[in-house]
Amino acid sequence: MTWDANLLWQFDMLILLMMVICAVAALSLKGLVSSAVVTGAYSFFTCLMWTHMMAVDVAFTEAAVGAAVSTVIIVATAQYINPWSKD
Amino acid sequence: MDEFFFFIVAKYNYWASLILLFIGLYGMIAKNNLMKKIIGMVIFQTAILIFFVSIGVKWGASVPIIRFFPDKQPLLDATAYANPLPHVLILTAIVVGVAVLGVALAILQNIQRIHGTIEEDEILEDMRK
Amino acid sequence: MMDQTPVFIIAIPLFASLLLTLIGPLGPRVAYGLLIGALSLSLGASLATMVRVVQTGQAIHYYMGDWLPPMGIELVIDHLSAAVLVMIGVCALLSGIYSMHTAGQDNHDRLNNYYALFSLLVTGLLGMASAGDVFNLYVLLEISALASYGLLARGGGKAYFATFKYLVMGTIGACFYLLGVGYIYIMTGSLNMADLADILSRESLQESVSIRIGFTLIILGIWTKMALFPLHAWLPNAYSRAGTATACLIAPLMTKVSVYIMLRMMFTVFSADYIFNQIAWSSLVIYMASAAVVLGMITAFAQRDMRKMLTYIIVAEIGYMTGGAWLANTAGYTGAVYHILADGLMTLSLFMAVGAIIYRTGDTSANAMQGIFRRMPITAAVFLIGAASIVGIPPTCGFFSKWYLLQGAVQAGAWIFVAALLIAGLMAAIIFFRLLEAAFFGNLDDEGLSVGHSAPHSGTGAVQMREAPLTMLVPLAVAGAALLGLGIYTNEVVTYLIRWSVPAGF
Amino acid sequence: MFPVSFYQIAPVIALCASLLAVPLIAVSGRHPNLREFWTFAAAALKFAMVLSLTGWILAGNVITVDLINVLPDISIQLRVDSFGMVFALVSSFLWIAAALYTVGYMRGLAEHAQTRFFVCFALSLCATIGVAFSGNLLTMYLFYEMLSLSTYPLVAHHQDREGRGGARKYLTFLLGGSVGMVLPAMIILFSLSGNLDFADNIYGGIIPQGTGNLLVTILFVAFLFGFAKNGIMPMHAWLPGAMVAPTPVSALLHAVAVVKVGVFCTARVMLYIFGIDVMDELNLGVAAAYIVSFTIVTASIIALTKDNLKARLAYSTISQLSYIILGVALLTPSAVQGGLIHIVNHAFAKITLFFCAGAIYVASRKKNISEMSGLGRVMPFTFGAFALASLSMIGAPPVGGFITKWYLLVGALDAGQTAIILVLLASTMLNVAYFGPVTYKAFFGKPNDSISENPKIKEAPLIMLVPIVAAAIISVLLGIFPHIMMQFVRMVTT
Repeated sequence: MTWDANLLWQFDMLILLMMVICAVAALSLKGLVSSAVVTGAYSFFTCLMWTHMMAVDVAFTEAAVGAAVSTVIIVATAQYINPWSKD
Repeated sequence: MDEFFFFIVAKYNYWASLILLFIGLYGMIAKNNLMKKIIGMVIFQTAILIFFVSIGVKWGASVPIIRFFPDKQPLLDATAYANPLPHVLILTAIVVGVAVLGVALAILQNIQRIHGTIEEDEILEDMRK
Repeated sequence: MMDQTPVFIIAIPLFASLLLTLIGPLGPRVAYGLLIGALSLSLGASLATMVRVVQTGQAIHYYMGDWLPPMGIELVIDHLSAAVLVMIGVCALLSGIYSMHTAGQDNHDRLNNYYALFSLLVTGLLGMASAGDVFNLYVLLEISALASYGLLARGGGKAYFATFKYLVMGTIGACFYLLGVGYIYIMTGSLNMADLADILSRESLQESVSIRIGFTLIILGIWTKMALFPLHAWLPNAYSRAGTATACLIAPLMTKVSVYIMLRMMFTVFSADYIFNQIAWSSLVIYMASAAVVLGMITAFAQRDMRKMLTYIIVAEIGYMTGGAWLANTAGYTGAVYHILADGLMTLSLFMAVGAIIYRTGDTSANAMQGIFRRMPITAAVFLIGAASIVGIPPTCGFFSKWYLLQGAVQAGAWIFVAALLIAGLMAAIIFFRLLEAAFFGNLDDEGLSVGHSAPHSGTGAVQMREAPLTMLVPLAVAGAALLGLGIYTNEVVTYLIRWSVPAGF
Repeated sequence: MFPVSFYQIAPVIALCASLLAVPLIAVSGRHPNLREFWTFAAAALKFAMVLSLTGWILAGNVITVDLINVLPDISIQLRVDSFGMVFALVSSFLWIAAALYTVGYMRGLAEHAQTRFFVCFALSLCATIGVAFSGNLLTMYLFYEMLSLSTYPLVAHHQDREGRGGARKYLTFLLGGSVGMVLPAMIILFSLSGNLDFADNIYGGIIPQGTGNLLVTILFVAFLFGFAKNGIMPMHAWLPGAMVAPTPVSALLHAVAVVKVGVFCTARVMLYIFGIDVMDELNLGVAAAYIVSFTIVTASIIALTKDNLKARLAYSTISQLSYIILGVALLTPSAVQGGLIHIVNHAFAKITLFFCAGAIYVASRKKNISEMSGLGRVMPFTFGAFALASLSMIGAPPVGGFITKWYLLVGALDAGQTAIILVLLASTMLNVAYFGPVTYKAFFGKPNDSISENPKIKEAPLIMLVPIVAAAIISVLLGIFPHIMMQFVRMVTT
């Protein structure tokens, strides 16, 4: 597997587009729990992006730390506080 | 025009990270809910990390794990692999980011405990009392 | 053994902080002893390193685990970092000793965790001062920042929200720094400071836009961290709402070390020539610094809360150092570096004096100062020395840093900065005069409490003296004496330490 | 007379004598006699040390002692020359007299916080000697600031609203002048010339050739007004405000330490930093002479309107101080000599006047001149001394002030400044007008009821009377044997 923009740049673009969408969604959703889950999805796309950029070690870490641990603690906190945001 | 298009497209991951950077910055500064601020912070940090990893990407390069072929010398040519140094740095940065996230959430819980809300305007009102 | 001192400086407080998290059941006394022991040893190592640097006249390069740069982690201790390391060590040890009573007051439970954060913060600061690698610097910056978030948040109540704001701003600053480092790394392929300096001095990179963006981002990030004027909003609330022991540690050190990083980046990684001829922001930065100095002092004047007043004075002092560094001459640079050392001690002694007064009176407003000269003469004397130093009265060290800064400003023709420094000096005189007058005479507004003309009075006997406990008083007195000592030995500090680090091209 | 090495140590001992006394005084606060003993011991030691240097200085030597190297190019340096000697002799001698008087005054009125008072008194004398013996501008600035701060508690001694207001004004003017004007001027000067050491003679100065005229003028103005202790209008306003202090402090402030330090610093800077040549070339001397002439006349006129004796004396001080600067500003040798000798003459005369004012207050609790009618018959010694000292102020022979006036007039004639001569004559008339009535009324006025019916009013205690009479006698002696001090002053101009 090598970096070949001719073959896979559409896939790349798709991932980046999804990342932007997730980022915007995470910031604009009213429910904090759904916001947290979308952040997890955002992390997951980041993870894919990195795999595609040949950074598998970073992707592992992001999957474990970003997508899993971060999401869990954000969701846990969202349970503790008022789960509905004003904006 | 073609050149400009190429300029935009050829560096699309940089542009994407820039867009994410501004989304994150917007979230950190403009959002009223502190949890949203934290999520903005996460996005902001990740955008920088994507930028960093993009540095290491090369045309025709592969995952930075030395490849062994049957009956051949291992491939030791540096141009065949993505630059691993940014990856190493990013690993550290991710961990730092999660640590910041943890501290931020802990503080957030305490803010909820003290002020009973995590909306910035309500907190400021509460503090004025 | 002597060769290993650079690593001991950082490793000892780091391991102490790990150990401190584990020894909770042994009780706060043990934790306190461990903290003081670690800080003393670290200070000793710093001093030994400084002696070595001064004796050999050369920077010490220490390669972690013998991995050579640019791959390995390198610690570089030159004259500048040696001076800053000793300053950090002294301030940390003094505020560590000082924290015995106040830390317990602010943190009712798990004192060992508090001390672990304390030690971790010191580790981060010491590491920043000795890092020879821009990425390590980022990690250490975040380590100390994380520890400081934890410490500041333990002030409780309103401190949480202030800390949250600081956390957001601090993260933005650190991320900007990291982004800038990324840009520099794209263009140079190196992260080692000496290596970077070598590559960046090449002709082809002088004009590069990426390098320029990288530099801008790095400097913006550092300015956010050090609360330079328009970016300072987070600092006063975060520092003034912290616990006394925390404020005594963080207020003198965090911003000063950030200034040190700015100097490192400006003059070690980039060169004076690049900064002042290629970037050429000097006049803009001088305006910002002047605004910081004047507005910081004016805002400080408007405060009733003593600690908030001191934090605005920190904002003004940051302006002093930034302005000095951007004056682009030897005197200005000397003033900026000397002021890092001087202001660390000044802020420390003022915060400790105010902390002691608050400890005894329980009042944080200026009213607490009433009659302090009678009730707490030593505290009041140290406060007086610290105030004199901020105002710039010889022979305290504040005078000499102001001397160099003014000299640099005059030589650079930066009259706006000269005016700002003078106005700030006079403003500081007014600010402290108000407090000291109350401290001297008792009641501010009402004449009833002041001692009348005809009342025969033998002096000290009538009002009961009640100084703070000895663990607070001793570091307080040491800090006050250090202010005078540093002032008197300005020549030695400048000749043996600062002159060596004056960047080429001045 | 003494080994040479002694002369290196003596100035330091003179400087530190009062500094060392500070902790001793502070510790023995509960034993007034012991506490006062330390004051006297320090004063005596200081005076002895200064006195022992006179022979060596008169032989034409200059002593320089480097204390600490605070900055790479500048050190805290002591330098004893004939100019500094004049001032050091006067201030160290008058400390003994003032201490004697202070003890009487403070005990007579049972003042509060006497320990603090004596501590600050000692500190301010240390600063005064420091200024007199300073070898460069930085050292002078250091001691100048030390004096401002250590006299603050003295001015605010009464701790009431009035005292605090006066002290606040005092510090505002002094710190504003020194931090706002002298400090930047000093740093600009340092950037220009690379050092701050005083020149060897009064002609050359240290300002390098080719410095812009405008810059030199700005520096000159900054120094002239920045040393606000010299009381040049409009920086004089602190002086009447500081009158709220106890009388020994007023005596010290107005006669010896504070104002004289201001004048001394101004003269030192004019002569040894700018130099006569530069001042002559840029006409700075003439400009300064007119500025201070205005102060001389205006302050005298204001003094006429004051009924409070101490306030009248304060404005008289403002006026008399300007004589000294006037002499220096005229730039001719006679005028400079006249100006400098006035440091001595005015010190003795003015301290006598203030001592008298204090003695009158202690004895009769009277502050206003209009109430003192006939008081001279009850207090003949006090008012006799007062009369002698006023004669010195007026400039009548044979009292010291005459010498001043003589040299100033000769100097003004040399300089060809007719207007200045008129100013001197006018101010002499005004002096007569505001000092004459005090003595006249006291001796020949009709005693009002409160004095004639109150048998308790008599001379002040002996411990106060002795310094008064001694100072008055010395004032006269200075007029009869002027060469004792003139020989120092002559050395300055040669």
